[in-house]
Formats: sequence, C-alpha cells, structure tokens
Amino acid sequence: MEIAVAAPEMTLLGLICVVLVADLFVEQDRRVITYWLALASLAITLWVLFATAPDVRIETFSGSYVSDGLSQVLKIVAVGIVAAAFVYARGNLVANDLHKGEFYLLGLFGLLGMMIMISANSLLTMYLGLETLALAQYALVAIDRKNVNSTEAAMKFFVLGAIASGCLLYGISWVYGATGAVQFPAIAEAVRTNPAVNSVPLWFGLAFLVVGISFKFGGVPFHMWVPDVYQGARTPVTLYLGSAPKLAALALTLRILVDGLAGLHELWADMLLVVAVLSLLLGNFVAIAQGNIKRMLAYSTIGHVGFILLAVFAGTPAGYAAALFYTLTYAVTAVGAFGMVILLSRRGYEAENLSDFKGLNARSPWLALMMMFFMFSMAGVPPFVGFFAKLNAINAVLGVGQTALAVLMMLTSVVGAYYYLRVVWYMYFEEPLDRALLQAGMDTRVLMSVNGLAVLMFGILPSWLWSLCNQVLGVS
Amino acid sequence: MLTSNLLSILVWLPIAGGAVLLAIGDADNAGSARAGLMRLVALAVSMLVLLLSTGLYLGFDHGTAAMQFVELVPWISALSANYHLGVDGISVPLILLTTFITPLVVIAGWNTIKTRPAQYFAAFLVLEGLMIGVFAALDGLLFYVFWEFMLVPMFLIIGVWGGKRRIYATLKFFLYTFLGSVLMLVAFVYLYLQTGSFGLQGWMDAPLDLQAQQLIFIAFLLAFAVKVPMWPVHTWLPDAHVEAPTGGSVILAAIMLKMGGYGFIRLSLPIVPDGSQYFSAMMIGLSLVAVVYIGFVALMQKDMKKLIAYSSIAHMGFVTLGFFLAWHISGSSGAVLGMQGGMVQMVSHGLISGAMFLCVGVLYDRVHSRKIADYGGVANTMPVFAAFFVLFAMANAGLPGTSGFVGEFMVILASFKASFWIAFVAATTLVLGAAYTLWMIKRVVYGDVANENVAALTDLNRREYLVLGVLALSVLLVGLWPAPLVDLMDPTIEQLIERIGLSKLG
Amino acid sequence: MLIQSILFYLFSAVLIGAALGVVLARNMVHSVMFLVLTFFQSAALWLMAEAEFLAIVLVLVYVGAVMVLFLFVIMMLEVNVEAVKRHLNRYAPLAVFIAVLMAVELIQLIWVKAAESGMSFAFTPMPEGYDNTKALGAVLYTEHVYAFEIAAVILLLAIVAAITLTMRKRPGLKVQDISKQVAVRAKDRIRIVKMDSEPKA
Amino acid sequence: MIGLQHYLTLSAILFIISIAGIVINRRNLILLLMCIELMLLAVNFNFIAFSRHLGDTLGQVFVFFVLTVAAAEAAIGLAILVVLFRNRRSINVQELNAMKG
Amino acid sequence: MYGYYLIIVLAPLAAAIVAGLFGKQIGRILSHTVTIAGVGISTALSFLVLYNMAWGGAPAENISVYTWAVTDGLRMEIGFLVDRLTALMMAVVTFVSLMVHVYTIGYMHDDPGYQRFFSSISLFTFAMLMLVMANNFLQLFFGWEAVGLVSYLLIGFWFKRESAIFANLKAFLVNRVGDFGFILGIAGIVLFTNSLDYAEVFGQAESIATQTISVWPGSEWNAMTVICILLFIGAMGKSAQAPLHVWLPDSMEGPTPISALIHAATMVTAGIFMVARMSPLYELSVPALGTVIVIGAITAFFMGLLGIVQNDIKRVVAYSTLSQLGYMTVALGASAYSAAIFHLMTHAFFKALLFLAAGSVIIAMHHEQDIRRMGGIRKYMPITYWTSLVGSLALIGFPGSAGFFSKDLLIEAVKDSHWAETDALVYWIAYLSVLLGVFVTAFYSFRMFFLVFHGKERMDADTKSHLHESPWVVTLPLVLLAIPSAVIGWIAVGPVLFGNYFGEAIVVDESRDVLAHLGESWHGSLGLVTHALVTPVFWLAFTGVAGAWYLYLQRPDLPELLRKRFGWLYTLLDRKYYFDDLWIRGFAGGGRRLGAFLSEKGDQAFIDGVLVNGTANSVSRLAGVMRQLQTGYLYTYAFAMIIGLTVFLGWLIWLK
Repeated sequence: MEIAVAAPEMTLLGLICVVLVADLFVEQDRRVITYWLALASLAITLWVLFATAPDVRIETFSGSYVSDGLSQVLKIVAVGIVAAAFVYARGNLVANDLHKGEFYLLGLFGLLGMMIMISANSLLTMYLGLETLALAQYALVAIDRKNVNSTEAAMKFFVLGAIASGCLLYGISWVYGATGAVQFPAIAEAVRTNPAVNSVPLWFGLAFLVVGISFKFGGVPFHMWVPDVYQGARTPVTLYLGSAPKLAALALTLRILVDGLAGLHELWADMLLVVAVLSLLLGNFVAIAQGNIKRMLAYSTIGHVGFILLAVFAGTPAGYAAALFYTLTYAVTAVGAFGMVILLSRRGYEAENLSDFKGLNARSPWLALMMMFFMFSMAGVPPFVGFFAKLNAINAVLGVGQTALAVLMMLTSVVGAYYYLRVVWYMYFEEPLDRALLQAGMDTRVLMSVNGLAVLMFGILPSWLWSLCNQVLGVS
Repeated sequence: MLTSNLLSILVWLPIAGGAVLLAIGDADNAGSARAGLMRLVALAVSMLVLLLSTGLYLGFDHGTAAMQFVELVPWISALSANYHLGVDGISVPLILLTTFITPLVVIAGWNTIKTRPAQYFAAFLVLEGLMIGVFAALDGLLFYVFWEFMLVPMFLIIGVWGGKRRIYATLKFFLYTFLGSVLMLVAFVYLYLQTGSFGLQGWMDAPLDLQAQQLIFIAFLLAFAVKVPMWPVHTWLPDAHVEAPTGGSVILAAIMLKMGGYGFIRLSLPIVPDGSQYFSAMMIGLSLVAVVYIGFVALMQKDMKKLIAYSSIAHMGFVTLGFFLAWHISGSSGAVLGMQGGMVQMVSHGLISGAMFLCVGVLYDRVHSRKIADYGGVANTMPVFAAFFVLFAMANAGLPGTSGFVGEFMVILASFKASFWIAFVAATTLVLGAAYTLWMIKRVVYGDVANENVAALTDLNRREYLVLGVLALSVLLVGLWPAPLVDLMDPTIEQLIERIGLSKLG
Repeated sequence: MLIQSILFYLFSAVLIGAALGVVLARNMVHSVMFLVLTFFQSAALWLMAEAEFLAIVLVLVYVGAVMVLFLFVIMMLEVNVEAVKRHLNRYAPLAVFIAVLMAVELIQLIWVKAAESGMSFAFTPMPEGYDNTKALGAVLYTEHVYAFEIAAVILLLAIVAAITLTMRKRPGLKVQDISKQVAVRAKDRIRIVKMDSEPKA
Repeated sequence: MIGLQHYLTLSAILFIISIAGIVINRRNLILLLMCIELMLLAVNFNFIAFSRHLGDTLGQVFVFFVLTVAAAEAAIGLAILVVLFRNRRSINVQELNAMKG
Repeated sequence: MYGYYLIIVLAPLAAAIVAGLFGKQIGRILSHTVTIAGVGISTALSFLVLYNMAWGGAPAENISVYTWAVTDGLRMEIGFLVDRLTALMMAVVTFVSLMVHVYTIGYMHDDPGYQRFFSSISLFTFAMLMLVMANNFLQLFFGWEAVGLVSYLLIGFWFKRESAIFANLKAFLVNRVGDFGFILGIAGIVLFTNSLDYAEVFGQAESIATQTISVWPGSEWNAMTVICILLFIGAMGKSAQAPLHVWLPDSMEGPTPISALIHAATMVTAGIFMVARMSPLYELSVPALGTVIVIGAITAFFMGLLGIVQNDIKRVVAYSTLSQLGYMTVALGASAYSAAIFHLMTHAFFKALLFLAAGSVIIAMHHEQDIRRMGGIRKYMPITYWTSLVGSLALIGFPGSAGFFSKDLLIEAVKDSHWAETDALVYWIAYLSVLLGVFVTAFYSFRMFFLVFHGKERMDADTKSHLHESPWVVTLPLVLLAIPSAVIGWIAVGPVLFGNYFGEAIVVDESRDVLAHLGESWHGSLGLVTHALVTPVFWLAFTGVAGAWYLYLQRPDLPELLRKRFGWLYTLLDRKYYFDDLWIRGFAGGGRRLGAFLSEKGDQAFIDGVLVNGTANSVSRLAGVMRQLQTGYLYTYAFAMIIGLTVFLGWLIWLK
C-alpha cells in the first residue's frame, strides 16, 4: 500500500492539528498568527502537492483513494482558492470581531474534505469526504453566532444538506445492492460485464445520486439552500462556500457519473439536462430581481451550474474538460467577486446591497476595473476567461448535436448579462453613496489585482489551461 | 519588421496606450496638468496609429484580392484557433476609416470632457484597437473576441459620459448587440465542429448543406442586423446615439455600424452563399423598409441626434441593399457595382455621420440641448459652423460631389439592374433624405435668432474648425474622386462575387 | 421460520408505528421516546439479519448518546413542551400525496421491477462460525483504514465545530484573572496630575 | 420467508415517513433533526439488507461509518439549533424565513 | 482647346473658393473683383470657343478629364463634350452670369453677405458649366444637383426670413422629386448600355428602343419610353414643369440677381438643354415626346394665366418664366429641339433683362415689390424703363425682337408637328395652348409694365422723394442685355434654326423634322418679320397689350369689378390651382403625418414598446414570479427537492 500517495491529505491533516493546538495558545489580539499558520499550512500542502505529483493514475488504500491528473489540478486550485479566501477574509473578520482561529480551522477542515472528495475512488470515501466538507461548511455558516441570518442560514443549510446526503446514501445503498461494489472502477466493471446489473434498481440508485450531486452543485430544484446560505453567511464565509466547494462538487460528479456510472450515461444525461436547463432559466431570471449582491451572485452561481452540468451532460471527454475548465475559472472569478464584496465592507457595515457598489470607480478606479473584469467574465464577454469557459461548454454541447440547447444557453447568458452589467453600471455610472476610502490592506489589493488580471490573462491566452484540462481528462 | 507586424501594431498600440492611460491617469479633474498630459498622450497615440496606418495603404498591393500583411501565430492549439490577421481590399478602407476618425474624436473631446478624461480617452483608444482587430481578424474566434469586447468600452462611454437617459440607452445597446452576437457564436462553434478549425478561409471552403446554411445565416443575420442596424432591430441605435457623448456617437455611427456590413460581406456572403441567396429577397426587402420607413420616421424627430441616428439607419439600408442585390441581377455585370456601392457607402457614411454628430456636438457643448426646437438661426451667430453643417447635411442628403452620393448612386444603378421597383423604392431616399436633413437644417441653422442661447453662441474655435475642416475635405475628396477607394476594393469584391456565385451545395 | 416471520412483522409493525409516532406526536418528548422505540425495534430487526455488532452499536450510540443529547437539548432550550394544536403545514395533503406516490414507486421497484431484472432476493446463508463483529473488525482497520481515519477527522471536526458554535463566555460572569491582578502596577491605577495651585489671572 | 424485499420495503417506508415528516412539519426544528435520524436509519436498513443479501461485510462497514457521521452530524445540528434558539428564542420552522425571494 | 475648357470651368470655381473661404479677409472689393475676373475669363474664352465652333468650323470635342471611378466594367468619368450646342450654352451662361455679377455690385451693395453672394454665384457658374459641358450622365447629374445646391443656398440667402428658408427647402425638395426620376432614368440607361458616356449610350440607343422593362408583372413597357419619361421627370423638376413647378415662384424670395441668373436664364433651362442633349434618345420614343409636349403645353398656358393675378413684380416675371419654359418644352415635344434651344437663348437674355430691370425698380423702391404701390416710374428711371420695354417686347414676341423670332417659329413648329397621326389631338391642344399663351403673355407683361412705369404714382411720399435711376453697375448690364434681346434674333435665327447649326449635336428623326419642313419656306429674317403681321400670333399679342392698356391705364376700376364678377376664377388662380396645397398639405403634410405615425406607433409603441421593452418587462416580471418560489420556508425547500426526486423516480419506473 502506497501511503505516500496520500501525502497531501496527510500533511494537511497534520498541519490542521498543529494549527488547532497552536490556536489554543494564541491570544485574541495576536490571532493573526493563526492566520499566518493557516496560510503556511496551505503553502506546505501546495508544495507537497507539487512534490508528490504522480505521473500516472495511482490507486491506493485498497482502492479507496485515487491520485491522477484531475485530482492534482483540482487540489492545487482548491488550495490556492482557499488561500485567497483567507486573505480576502481576514480584514473583514478582524473588523467585525469575528477573527477567530476556528474560521481558519474549519476552512482547513473543509479543504481536507474537498481533497478527500477529489481523490475519492469509492462511494464510501466520497461520502465521508462530502460529510467532512459539509460539516465544516455548516459550522462556518453559523460562525457568527449572534447573527440571526447566519444561524438561520446554517439551520436551513444543515437540514437540507442532511436530506441531500440521506438521499445520496440511499442511492449508494441501491448502487451497492445492485452491483455489490462501492469502488468506482468495480462499479464500472460490474455494469460493463453484467448486463443484468444495468436495470431499474441501479437506475434508482443513480437517481438518488444525481439528487445528491445536484444539491452539492446547487442545481434546480435542489438549489433552494444556495441563495439563503449565500446571503445569510458572513461574506468571508460566502466567499469560501461560493468558490472552492464547486471544485469538490465537480469531482463528485465526475468520479461518480464518469468513473463509476459511465455506462448509464444516457440516463444521467437526461436527468442532468433537466436540472441544468432549469438552473439556467431560474438562476439567470431570478438573479435579475435581486437587490442583495450576495443573493444575486448566488442565483448567478445557479446559472453557471447549468452551464457546467450541460458540459457534463455532453458525456464526451471534451465536455468533461469543458466542465473542468468552467469550474476552475468560475471558482477563480467568484473568489474575486466575493472578495470585492468583502473589500467594500467596513467595521459594522456589511456591504451587501448592489447599491453599495455605486460610484466605486470614483472611489477606487483600479478595484472597480478589477470588479468589472469579474463581472464581464461571468457574463461571458470576451476576452475574459468566462467567455472561453462558455465557449468550451457550447462546443461540447454542439459537439453532441444539441443545437437548440446551445442556443438556449446563449440566450440565458444574455439575460444573465443584464445583472452583471448592473454592477458595472452602479460602479461606473452612479455617484458614490459615501466617499469613504476603502479599508483594504496591501495584501488584499495585490491579491485582487492578481486575481483580476488572471481572469483577463487566462482569457487572452487560455491555451495552456485548456490544454491542461484536456490532458487530465484524456482528450487526445 | 514593421510591415510584417504592422497589423499587430495597429491593433495593440492603441490598446496599450489605453492601458497606460488607465494605469497612470486617475486624475478626476479635467483642468489639471496631469489631465492635459493624458490628452496629449491620447492624441499622440492616435496620431501615431494614423501615421502607421498610412503604411498599410501604401504597402497594400491594389492588384490582388489576396490577404496581405498576414500574421499567423498559434493561439489556442486545442481549438485550432490562431492569432491570424490579414487585410484585403474591404478591410483596408475600414481600418483607415477607423484610424482616421479616432484622432478626430480625441481632438473633439479635448476640452469638453470634464469628468475622468483619462478614462474617456483610454476607452476610445482601446476601442480603436479592438475595431481594427475586428477588421483584420481572419480567425473566427479572434474575430468574435474583438467583436464582443468592443461592446465594453462603448458601454462605458455611453454610460459614464452620456446624457440623462444614458443608463437605459447603454444597457439597451449592450444587451441588444449581445443578444445578436451570442447566436453568432453558436454558429461559429458549429462551423468549428464542421471544419475542425476557426479559420475563416476554411469556413469559406467548407461544404454545407442548405439547412445548415440557412440556420447559420440567421445566426449571423441577428448579429449583423443588430449592428447595422436593420429594421426592425434598430431601436437601440437612436437611444444610444442620443445619450452617447459626441465622441461616442461619432465612433458608433462612423465605425461600429460598419461592423455589421463588414460582417455580412466577410462572413455571411462567402461562408453561406446559398443561405444568403435564400434570404436575399428578404434582405432586400428589409433594406428598402429601412430606407423608406426610417426615412419617414427620421422626418419627425425632434432631437437632432435622433434624427441623424435614424438617417444612419436609412443610409445603412443602402449598404445591405447593395450587398444582397447580387443574386437578383441576371446580367453579366451589376453585382460588383452594388457591392462596391455598399462598401463605398459604408466609408462615406462613416465620414458624414461622424461629421454630423460632431456638428451636433459643437452645438450641444454650447447650449446643452439637442432639441431642434431649442435652436434656430444659428447661422447668424455661427456662420462658419453653419457652412460646415450645411455641407455635411448636403452630403447626408447624397449630393453629388460629396461622398454621400457615390455609394447611393452605385447602389441605385445596380438595383435598377435587379428590378425597376427596387430602384424606385431605393431612389426615394433622394427625396426623403433631403427632406429630413434639410428640414432640420432649416429649423436649426436658418431663420432669425430664436432665443438668447443662440444669440450668445460663439463660432467654431480652432480645434473644432480643424476637425470639421478635415472631415469636410475628406467628404469632398471621396465625392469628387472615389477612384482610389474603388480601385482598392475592386479585386477583392470581384473575387467575392465570383465566390458567392459558386454554390456550396453541388 | 414462521417464528422469524412473525417476529419480523411484529417488530416491523411496531417500528412503523413508532416512526409515525415520531412524526405525528404533538409533544416533543413523546417524539423522542417514539424515536428511541424505533431504534430498539431496528436493533431487533438487525439482529435478525445477523448484524449483531451494528445492532448493539445502534442501541449504544443512538439510544445511549444521541437521543439523550436530543432530550438534553429539548430540556435545555426550555421549549414549550406542551402539545401544539396543529403543527402540519398547508402543504401537508400534497406532501402526503407525493409521499404516497414515492412509496408506490419504491414498492413497485422492490416488488416488480427488481424482480423483472432478475435479481434474487434470498439472503446469503452465512458460513459456519461466522462472527459478525470479527468480520467487521478484520476489514475495518485494514481495507477501510482510510475511511476510518476520515471518520476520526469528522469526529474531531464535530468537536471543534460544536465548541465553536456553542461555547461562550457569559457576559455577566464575574471571574478573577489572577495574573492580571498580580501584574498590576501603581501607575496603572493612579495618575498624578501636576496642577497650578490656583488659576492664573 | 423473510428476505431482502421485506427489509427493503421496511426501509422504503421509513425513508418515506421521514421525508414526509420533514415536509409536513411546520412547527419544530428538533423534529426535523429527528426525521433526519430516521432517514439515516432507513439507509442503514438498506445497507444491512444488501450486505446480508450479498453476503459481504461492505454494507455493514458502510453502516458503521454512517452511524459515526450521523452522530457527528447530530451534534453539529443540535449546536446550530442551540445557537439559533439563543438568537430567536424559538425553534419554529415557520418563523425561519428572514431570507427569501 | 482642352486647356481652355479647364480654365472656363475652373476660373469661376477658383474665384468662388477664394471669395467664399477668404471673403472676410480680402474684403468686398477684392471679392467681387476676383469673381468677376473669374467669370470674365470664362466668358471671354466661352465666346472664343463659340466663335471657333460656329465660324471657325472647329469639330466637336469629347474629352475625358479624369476617371472618377471604374468598377464592374462601368467607367465613371469626368469629361467635356464640347459641340455647338454646348458652346452656345456656355456663351449664354457665362455672358448672363457676367452681367449678373456686375449688376450685383450695385444690387447687393449694402448687404452684409456680399462676399458670400459673389462666391455663390461664381460657384453657380461653375456648376452650370459642368452641367452643360458634361460628356456623360454622371457629370450631368453632378452639375444638375450642384446648380440645385447653389439655388438652394441663394434662395435662402436672406436666411433670417422665414419665407426665404421655406422657399429654398421647398425648391430643393421639389427638385429632388424630379431628380428621383432622373437618377432612375440614368440607372435605366446603365442597365441597357452599361455605360454613362453620351457617345456610347447614343450609339446603343437603337438597341435600347427594342427592349422592354417590366414595370409590373404582365406589363412590358418600351425601355426607351420608360427611360425618357424618367429623365424628363428630372427635367420637369429643374425646369419647373407642372406639376413640379411650385418651387419657382417661391424661389423669388432670393435676391433678384439670382432670380435673373438662376431662376430665369440658366438653371431652369437645364431641363430643356438636357432633353435637347438627349435628342438621340427621345427621338426613339414617340410616347415620351407626347408626354413632353402635354406637360409643356399645360405649363405654358396655365402658368401664364397665373401671372395675371400676381401683384409681386418678381412673381409676375417668375410666372412668365414658367410659361416660357412651357413653350420650350412644347418645342422639345414637337422634336423642334433647335427651336427650343433658340428660345432658351433669347429667353435667357430678355428674361434676365426683365429680372434685372425689376431689380433695379426694387432698389429704387427700397425693396418694395408690390406693383400696386408703384406707377409712373418711367420719368425717374429712364434707362430702366427703356430696357424694360425692350425686354417686355421681346417677351411678348414683338416682331423683330429676339423673342419674336424664337417664339414665332416655335409656334409654327408646333403647328406643323401633328405628324403622329394617332396622337394628333394632343398636338392640336398643344398648339392651341401656345397660341392662347401668346395673348396671356402679352396681357400680364404689359399689365405689369403699365402698372410699374405708367399711370398714377401710387407709392408713398417718402419713397417717391428718393426715387432715382440706379447706378451704372446696374444699368450697364441692363443695356448690355437689352442689345441681344433686341437684335440677336435677326442674326441668329437663320443659322440656328435652319442652317444646321447644331449639326450632330441634335438628332431629329427625318419623318418628324418640323424645322426642316419650315425651312423649306424660310426666306430670311426680314421675310419672317413682314409675314408676322398676318399671323394670329401677332394679333393675339397685340390684343393682350391693348387689353392691358385698357384695363390698367384707361379703366383702372375694371379689374376690381372683374375680380368680383369672376370670384371663383380669381380664387382658383390666386390659389395657383391648389397645387401648393397639394404639395404642402398633401405630400409634405402627409409625409409628416406618416412619419409621426411610424415614429410613434411603429417604432416607439410597437417595436420598442411591445417587442423590446415588452420582452425586457416580461423577463423582469417572470423573474418576480419565479422568485416567489423561494418562499424562505424550509419545508418548501425540502418539498422542492422531494418533488424533483419523485419525478426522476417516476420517469425511471414508468417511462423508461
């Protein structure tokens, strides 16, 4: 058994314990130490990830753990995004007396959960990773204990999340019952070799699994938690929830549906189609009616999930690569956009409304420019990276002859453009409501610039990333 | 070195200049020394681009239809998309038009932009680079990137520096055009899947069945018709024009509308010739509706910019009419004439509409009103301006000797070859165009001094004089001697006509 | 065999009744008690399925710990435990309909579709000397060590999370901080201000 | 003969009762948590039944972990409940609608 | 001669540019010096060209100046075709223009727009020369529109006057209606010949005549007829033929010199010139000629009638111009192109003279133009009086005057032109119209003459005290124009009409060559004058003059009585047959109403309101409805998930 393959997870777990213990001895006014420790942990994990990067697909722990190109890419990006989230979050947390070590701890636990999911090779590890992530998320949402909305959001998130994992488990039990296996290769093998397995009991299991997957992504009609949780959670938490876990959700999708149940493509494609189309429509339409930026971004996320799921729906390696590309770039963009929401907040004032963006250009032209990049990227305007994400998704969908679907995708993205434009409009066309200087540290400003320019640069030169996505998913 | 990368320089130099302006100039105050420097930088960059673009004209081989100044660098290998630039006879005039108009716009905005001048000039420089990019792109994806990104600076220009209803106007502009072009993207991807690359040349050579061609044509049509704009998807234009700052209106009318025409001639016609043929009667019909319907609508506008905007729609009707006549001319000649007419009309309309908007801008800067009723007797206090305005109005009405005549003349000649009635309806522009333009002139320029605002007007300053003078000279030059322009485009258009004559179905 | 069947049906009936009781009971403490009953019935049924270890764990962990926790919380929160008149929402009829629909679907799956697909339904007879606990123990720390470790992480996480959320210092609590008291110095407590003896004219 | 189908049916009924309990309840958050426990119980029934049916221990291992996770989940759920109660002095489901639309 | 032609054309242009752009800097005197010099050079060289052509026997020249554009096998060029027709026109244009230039020094003396005016009339001269010297349709159209432009600018010269800027817009738009036909005609020519060059087109004329155009499905029209009628629509606009005549009387809002130059002598005759130039085409279409003659006859008679009720001195002359243009058109329709051109020439002289004389009176009257407030000016302004008399006599065709020769022969030609048996009636009507027109012309001309120069002095005392003859710059052109008005007929009638002066320039089908027919009985100018006394023309003119004398000098009370007696007729004439109402209220008003309808109902209400904003509103309304789904209640959320799950399961179990 090659335990060393799981070195990133093990390193991270060890470091979590270090941070956990260290945090106990850090006084409140020195809490920044925990922050730096957390970032250091992430850096070390990242280094380990690079150092142990395998050339080939390796399974270990009796086949419950897998390391391949996909897992490497997703983990590296996830670590980076969590780090970015921490950097963006700190100032706001300090300002709101929420700067507790637990935030970073729970964030790291969540990251561990994501990494477990990303490398899961069996339904069991997948479930456990998912729960790790979910439990950390529930706690994070409720971390501002005195905030009515936060706790309400946490409660809703918890109940719905538990239902979803209940459904997932119920599905797993049926898959297990039908195939006798829980490891993805074994499931795929069973489906392939025994035609009798590919029948209604397995299908039922699949349906429950799709429900679980859709919930994790936030696809309609399993999306109901998304707006309330995004809105209710403190913005740093929303930032965390809205970015990296999507990578894990993608891993969940690809591992289960592609690694395990590729033989049932026709079935799950149809189910994903329904979820994706509903997501596209509902997400983009309802986002228009929102005045709270976090809620708006929540609905916009739902819209983007429609795109991702449709890329998966295509069922081709190019489609999976497109979904990967989309998810990666979306996560990077989302972290920047939420980061900007954080930057606008001050002590005792949470910038939550769209109108808080009014006149940002007059207050800080550079940050406004970065936010504009994020917004246009999400709207799918070239040359920002979001455009290429959409392009690849459409490419995948058209590649399987679904012209009408591609047209629908584009039309809903026009609807979506409206609310992104509204942010730009507020930033550039309106006078500021208050002219207070933005309280952003140099670290956040630099990171924001890097983040924004990355959104632009990966748009102008998407070739490297796109090739990478193709490569890890085996597109020739 | 310079010639082999000339197109890239033309595309990226203004964009880089814009980026520099954005980076170093956040001076909010138009009167500061820093803002003055910004203006100089903007002017220098745009003039340099103009200068370099003359190299494009001088180095261009007029005798061939082949692509020249070609640059080909792999861009996204996984999608077979390349950074592929090149120009032929139909892109060169439009690029020159772009490089010509931009410095004028910079000069025109010299003192009139009070808020955030650096961003204003940066937006125009970026826009210039993108527009040149559209005209030079030979790769579908690259084309689309330029095409779509162009919306962003214009969105900001209208939204930030526009009039009262600017937000409505700019959102309408953006969403309208965005809606139009997203379907084009679907068509692009479809073509990519058919041919395995994004190269325009490959798309032109690819065999496509009629249904595919029809669908692609419709997708293209939405994108280009909105941009042109054709009736009935034109209503964004009057609003955008009215609310845009003068420079924005000028660029919008002079160059951005040309994107639509360029799209038809660069993409629709050669890639889906049979689809184009299938819809050509409809296109001609819509073009004629634009000429007549919009002519009447323009007549009744109370706002000068709106009137000119409507007149733009009517004039662009001639462009599309000229392009789509080709399939309805049975004789040996005429198709080239119509298409030439359309192209000349594009260039000419670029000059004239730009000049008209600048004229309105001159008035607006002084009185802060675009309403026709707020003026009257401007000629009393601004005789020089009045002379220019009347000249451009005449050009707008298609007076021979001005550029406005050339294209209309050619298109009418060609349309008579197609059908008497097409020519008949098209020729009504002689009356309608004169009616709405000169009626406006009568109410604005002529008459006794209408109010104290008009009485207080001062005539053109040297900057305005320069801008309008240069435009007047070019309008007259093209009108009196269009041969250089026509010769430039002729081989390309002939080749295009030959190409669209060959069905892709067989 | 017959006895097994009778017992199965008996336990099942009580189980379902108790589960319904959980949902429908108007008093929350009753609900908890019904849930405890449910778990007991389940444990019995699991025993019948020869999952002895899990049956015991269920009783120990759930009845012994989790349900106590529930009761604890109910008591701690001082929620009005009196019966509430109507606690069903207006979707209830529709929800019941959907539930019945789903039941029909599942029953049809189990009794019709699964049979059609050629699935056999017999329990595999266990080999002689089969020890459920031993069998589990054999794989838990070998084959499933990774999962086991993750489970450990989850428990740690649960501890951290629960403490994060619920541990609080009551604002009114009066405690002494000895180290602070010791570290105190005179100038922290009194300030000597120089003043003129009388205001200058 | 009591077999797989009986256990599966029982599990299905439990599953449905728990779901129905969640949907129709409008008063009490604690009840929701209990229904979730019920739902996991249903899942466990399935696993045990299949494990017995297939004659391997995998299903039971699964149940083992599910029980572990469920306990952790219950702890966190109750913690959130407590925090929520402190803020609102209520655990009424129907009052939990500060955010909507 | 190429260099000469270029100088002839460019000298006025250069002068116009100098005076126009730098008028402020160089001042008034230099401005008029430059422009007069420019036009003077043109005039001198034009006469040289005319001399070379007419007497020197120089051949016609067809020169290309530069290629405007070539595409699709169609050469579009700028070039000169100078033959005897052109030479004659050049001489007339430059001469009248020169006279007007000189005259303007006096007339516009006090006007602040002095330089602008000189620049404009020089520019006009350039444009008119381009028009007449064109060797192709493109340049013809260029000149055609350019003169229209200058006309527009000059009618609106006093742009503060509402009436002036109304008139210039009207003039331009009505002209544009004509141009609409004209450009279609040109397009038709290109359709059949793929050429714009006169020589090439005329060379292929026969082949055009054999082809047809499908105007609407099922009706094939002869191509030549369609083209000629379309071209003639252009001529109707420019030469103010009914019903496109409405702009000309209003154009009198412009300063008098340009009324003389543009709206009497030159520009308005462009249409006549054009048809004459196109004689090789018109000769191939009898229906087109029929159309021409009918329109001409209507214009000649009915527009003349309107002159009777006008009280504005310039408008009377303007209506007379309309009527005379009708005469020329009738001649064209009768294939008597030479007669038309000859009348064009004499008319240019005497009508310019009459306008300038009227202008002279207007100056003296301090810009009073109402003839009812004049009278007895003869003794104050002798030179003006005598030159006016010459002009008026020429206009009515007094035997021996220039107008006599041109008009008398024109009428003769029409009388003889009933060659097309089928349409004979048309030609008889035309003949009758021009014949009665003679009476009308004489009547209104002398009505005005008597009212202005004779009879009681009806002006107010102040004006009267300032009445005096105009300065020499005004009277000199009068005299110089009076001379040809009096004598040019004697000299020119023989060679121009019967001496095959035009040669190749004008083509007439032998079967209809009425002038050749008339030429058979031609016995020299003197013979014609002596013969005049026995023609109805003379007696009709005599009756007209006598009637005017009786009504306005002997019994000034009678006109008022007649007006009351024939009120309906007076109203009809006073309202100009309601043509103005048709154009302004009917077409212009209708266009505006249609525009308003399309703008408000079509664009704003339907496309923008229903389609665009309607879509946007439905999207946002839909968004509002859809957000209701997010109720905020946990059980709803759970329920949504369960429903989704149930649907999946149901689909799998029942539909798969």
